[in-house]
Amino acid sequence: MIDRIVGARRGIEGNGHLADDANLIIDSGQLRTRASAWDAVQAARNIKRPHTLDVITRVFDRFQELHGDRGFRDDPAIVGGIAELQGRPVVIVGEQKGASTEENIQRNFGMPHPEGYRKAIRLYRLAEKFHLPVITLVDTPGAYPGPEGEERGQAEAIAKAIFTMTRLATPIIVVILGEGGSGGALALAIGDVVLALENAIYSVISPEGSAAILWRSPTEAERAANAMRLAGPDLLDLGVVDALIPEPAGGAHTDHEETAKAIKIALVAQLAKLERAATSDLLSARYERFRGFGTLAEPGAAAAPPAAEPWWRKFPLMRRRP
Amino acid sequence: MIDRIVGARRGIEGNGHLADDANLIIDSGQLRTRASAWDAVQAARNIKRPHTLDVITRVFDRFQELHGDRGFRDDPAIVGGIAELQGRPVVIVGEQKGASTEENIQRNFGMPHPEGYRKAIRLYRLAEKFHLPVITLVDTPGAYPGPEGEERGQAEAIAKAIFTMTRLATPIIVVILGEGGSGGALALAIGDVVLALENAIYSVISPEGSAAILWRSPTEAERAANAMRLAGPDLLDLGVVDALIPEPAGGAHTDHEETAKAIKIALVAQLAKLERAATSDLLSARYERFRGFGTLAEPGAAAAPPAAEPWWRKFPLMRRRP
Amino acid sequence: MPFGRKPKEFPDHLWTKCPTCGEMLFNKQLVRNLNVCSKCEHHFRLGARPRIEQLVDKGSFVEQDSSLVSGDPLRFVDSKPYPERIAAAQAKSGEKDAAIAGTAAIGGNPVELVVMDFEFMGGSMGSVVGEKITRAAERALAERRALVIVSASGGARMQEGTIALMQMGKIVSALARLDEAGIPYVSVITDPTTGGVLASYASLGDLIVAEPGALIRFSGERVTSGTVGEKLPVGFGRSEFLLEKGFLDQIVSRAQLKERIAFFLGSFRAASQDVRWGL
Amino acid sequence: MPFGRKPKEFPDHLWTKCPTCGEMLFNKQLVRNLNVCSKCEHHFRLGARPRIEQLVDKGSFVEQDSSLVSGDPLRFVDSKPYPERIAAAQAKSGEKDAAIAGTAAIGGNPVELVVMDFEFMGGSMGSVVGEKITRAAERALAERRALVIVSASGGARMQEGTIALMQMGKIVSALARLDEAGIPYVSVITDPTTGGVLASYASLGDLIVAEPGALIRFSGERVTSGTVGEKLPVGFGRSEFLLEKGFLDQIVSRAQLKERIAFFLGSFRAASQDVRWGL
Ligand SMILES: [Zn+2]
Ligand SMILES: [Zn+2]
Repeated sequence: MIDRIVGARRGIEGNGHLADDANLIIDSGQLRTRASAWDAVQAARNIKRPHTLDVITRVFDRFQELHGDRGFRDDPAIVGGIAELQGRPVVIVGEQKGASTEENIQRNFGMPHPEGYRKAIRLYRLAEKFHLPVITLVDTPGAYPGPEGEERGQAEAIAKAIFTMTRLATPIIVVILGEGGSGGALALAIGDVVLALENAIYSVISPEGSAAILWRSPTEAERAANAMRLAGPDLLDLGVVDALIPEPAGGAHTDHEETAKAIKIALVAQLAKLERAATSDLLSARYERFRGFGTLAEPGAAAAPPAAEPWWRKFPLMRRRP
Repeated sequence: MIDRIVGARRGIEGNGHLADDANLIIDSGQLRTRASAWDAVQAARNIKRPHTLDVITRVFDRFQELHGDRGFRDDPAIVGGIAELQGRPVVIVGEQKGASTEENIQRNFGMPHPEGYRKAIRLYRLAEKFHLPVITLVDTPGAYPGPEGEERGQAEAIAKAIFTMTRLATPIIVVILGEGGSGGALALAIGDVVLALENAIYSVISPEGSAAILWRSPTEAERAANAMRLAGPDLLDLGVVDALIPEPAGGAHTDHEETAKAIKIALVAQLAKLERAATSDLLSARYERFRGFGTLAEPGAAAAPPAAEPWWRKFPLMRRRP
Repeated sequence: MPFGRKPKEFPDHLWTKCPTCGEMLFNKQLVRNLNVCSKCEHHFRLGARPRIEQLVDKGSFVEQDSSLVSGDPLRFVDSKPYPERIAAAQAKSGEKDAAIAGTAAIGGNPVELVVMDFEFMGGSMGSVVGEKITRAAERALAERRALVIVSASGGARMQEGTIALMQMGKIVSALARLDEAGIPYVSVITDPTTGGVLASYASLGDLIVAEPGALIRFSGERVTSGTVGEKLPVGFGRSEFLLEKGFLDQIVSRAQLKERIAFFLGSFRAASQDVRWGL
Repeated sequence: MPFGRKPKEFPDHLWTKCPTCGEMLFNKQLVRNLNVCSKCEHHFRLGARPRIEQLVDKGSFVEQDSSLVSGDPLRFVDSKPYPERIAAAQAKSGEKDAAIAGTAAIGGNPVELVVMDFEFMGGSMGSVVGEKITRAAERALAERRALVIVSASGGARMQEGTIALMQMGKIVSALARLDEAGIPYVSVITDPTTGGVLASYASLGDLIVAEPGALIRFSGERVTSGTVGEKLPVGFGRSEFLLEKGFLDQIVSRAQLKERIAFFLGSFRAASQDVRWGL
């Protein structure tokens, strides 16, 4: 009988790969207050929230944006490039929302087209070739659902992006900044460590979409948001994210500098640990991280298999220091 | 002092990889008559000439066409798929002209768009993954030069196709059926053995294009054709093709069955030899085949380097039988 | 009954009207014709059990992981609790969840086969579908057998929230290992296949084939047209459209599907000089 | 003379009119400004020697393969024989052919560098260009140094016929080996780069950057618009158009080019944990 409630993370004791000194929240019990799911939705969507380029300019040095998918178009909803994180060159790929209506139109409200995901794939491969770690910044309501996206293979592009990340032979750190909208987020969110800002959300469908389908009423979005357990602390409980990055008291939108500082501390600490792992260990731990997800019972199974060792124990160098 | 007139082939003595029993012409001296370049241009463009699908249906069994580039469109100017050559599964990729005006419009006169070359790349990779030999059939006036092609990266697609073929870890046999139009042909024409039908042509620019630029008059096309040495026997003399496949007396268009029979004999014989080579030998010989092209003098070079051993000698199993 | 469980919608003494050509089809005949209209070739949806019977060599199918059932990670309640929905779907279908997996042979080629069933909660992908496919891919890797997945799904199962989303990462991770090992994976797309299923394993086959007229879209029709406020052209997001747009290798009619898959797998197998997979 | 050989078109006591903004530019100033209009940033074409001087660390350039000269594989004659054309171009330019190759350092990064010169027979690619680039790539592989190619070319050299075409296969073969070895190759595209050069090495950089306003097309303007009988939009086939269409990583102004390349190469080098290349 297997009953994996969540496979990836089991609370504070095991998260040896998550640094103490990064001030991360690795158990929802650490939170003084637990915002409602709906508050998190509002915070994650706040137009003043730090978006990908806000974070890049504050966390990294010498950012050079790299453009294009080499096939159709440079998608402004995804930005990527090379920069330095405390002197260490890295590849960054992030979804970019606007801070104004005008910028949002230009950025398609952070909803990438297929060519955006194909640009991401190109940059993932570039990183792999030159052993650059990948840091992704997730912030999208979802992949663009319009007919141009369908025509050019939105689903194919997302699938290939996920596929590429699962076996990419270089460390990947994912940070969910704001909205993690379904497959459009997952195309940037397969990593060795998956972090989220405290008020970020991550869900299989938007609360509005869920409400329309399950409650047959878009006004039930708040109820749907709660039911879907899409807020940071829920994601932590579910093991979908490994840790939360604390936001300033009033929320990330009140202080971009402070938010960036917390992100930087977390990235530096995680990267230092991941870089010590051999690539083969990295890839097998990444496999097991995602392999573990699922809530199942298998009544007929002959005997209970021994409890699997948590995947992160395979990183000998990443254990919590005594 | 280096003076490589042509690197790839040096006449009958060395072409041990080209089977006697395939009835191939490996020296232009074997030809009873040598058609003029302009006659070859006319023959290569004859609308009744056997085109790629005519050849596929007659030479191969159980052809299953595979479609699409997985990104933009299925280009009808390139057909590809899996078929059997005397029971041996192979991947075929060919450029497809029409046998009527209507079909030519549908096939864009055999001028591929970028997505056509991207389909070709996908099929090359499929072949490599499953150790299927690749057989390409070249027949194009050139890659489509219109603005849609430019917008979607005609040059990028051709470059990537060439790139993919140079290191593809499976045997590749190229057959130039009719027109080998410049880069648009080369994207299908990097192989371990490059064959051409007797009246095929292969050139860096069309005779008309060359006449317009160099003679400033498109009516000088015949003169340009002669000057460019683009006909089968010239290509053989230059080493650009390794052997010619003989056409029926009146030309390939007079007898598709006979033409296909000659192609089949050649392919079966070449494939049997190439398949015996280790992949690493195949790749290094392919490298040297193209590495050798160039007509150069290097007056200041310290000493004459020893004459390089012909690349095909590296295939121990491909020597001419005594 | 030629294909195991008889589809509820076609009681065999009644007639069914073809939605494409309007022909009245006698159900017994329709089922005998693989649920395909004998006049216009309209492909009606097909349940997982009859699908398996049509695809595999007679008697070769050995079901795997049949007892897996879903938990309730979110303790999800909309108009009723998720466990009640599952129980209802199980009672109605006689199946445990939306996919059936097993080991089989197709035209003599050993395969791991997973077939989805749209009748079970819209073929939605949750933990059970994710686990069955992942295990099938892992078996394919271990035994060096080809993998064949027949998709029919509305996408990820909302009631499992991000745990359903994570199934995409889990399945694709296993497929990527299969790819690296050079083991073939053929994706068969049937009506309808949308959302997270299309945006993961259904789009990752070495070869991707679809049945004629299948709806194949990332976004549902409502979402797609609602977002841009325009009418979509006829046939948008159907198999024929995707073929033209370059996303399908072939459209294969149901009657030819088994033979075609067997040809592809046979070609890949015969060509494997160093016998990296299969026997 | 800041950049070696003085471009013929800018005698230093005269003025040149900027074709973009109409400004009259004093040649001495123009050359000092890297052949860039000081008012509108119009990038005038630049010869290979001054380009090298601008790009490399002072004194680091060691030319390679400088004596290579072309043969005449086709015994080609149009209005005059090909060898006479070459001789004329050599006399006019003082160079042997349309590319200069050498070993150098860019911001401290050791590189193999090849720079094309459009003034020599339209920068056309024949056996000499093909051989110089191939040797540079082979040196880069052997010495594990990065490769940088600055393109400016009308395409393959017609006078060498299919032998010129084969240079594409030859060069790309060498680049593919470099790629497999994980050694960086940066392609710099300048005005104009078209035809077989664009359809081979210029499009294959790990990173591809272009100068502003450069004409970058597979087909020449005449061919492109003639074929379809329509007027092309302004800016079609220029750097800015290609950036939007996804084919360039960046557009980099001439003044920043050296520093930018150095940053990229430095990033790749620093990241190489197992020191697969570079020093
Ligand atoms: Zn019908
Ligand atoms: Zn100006």
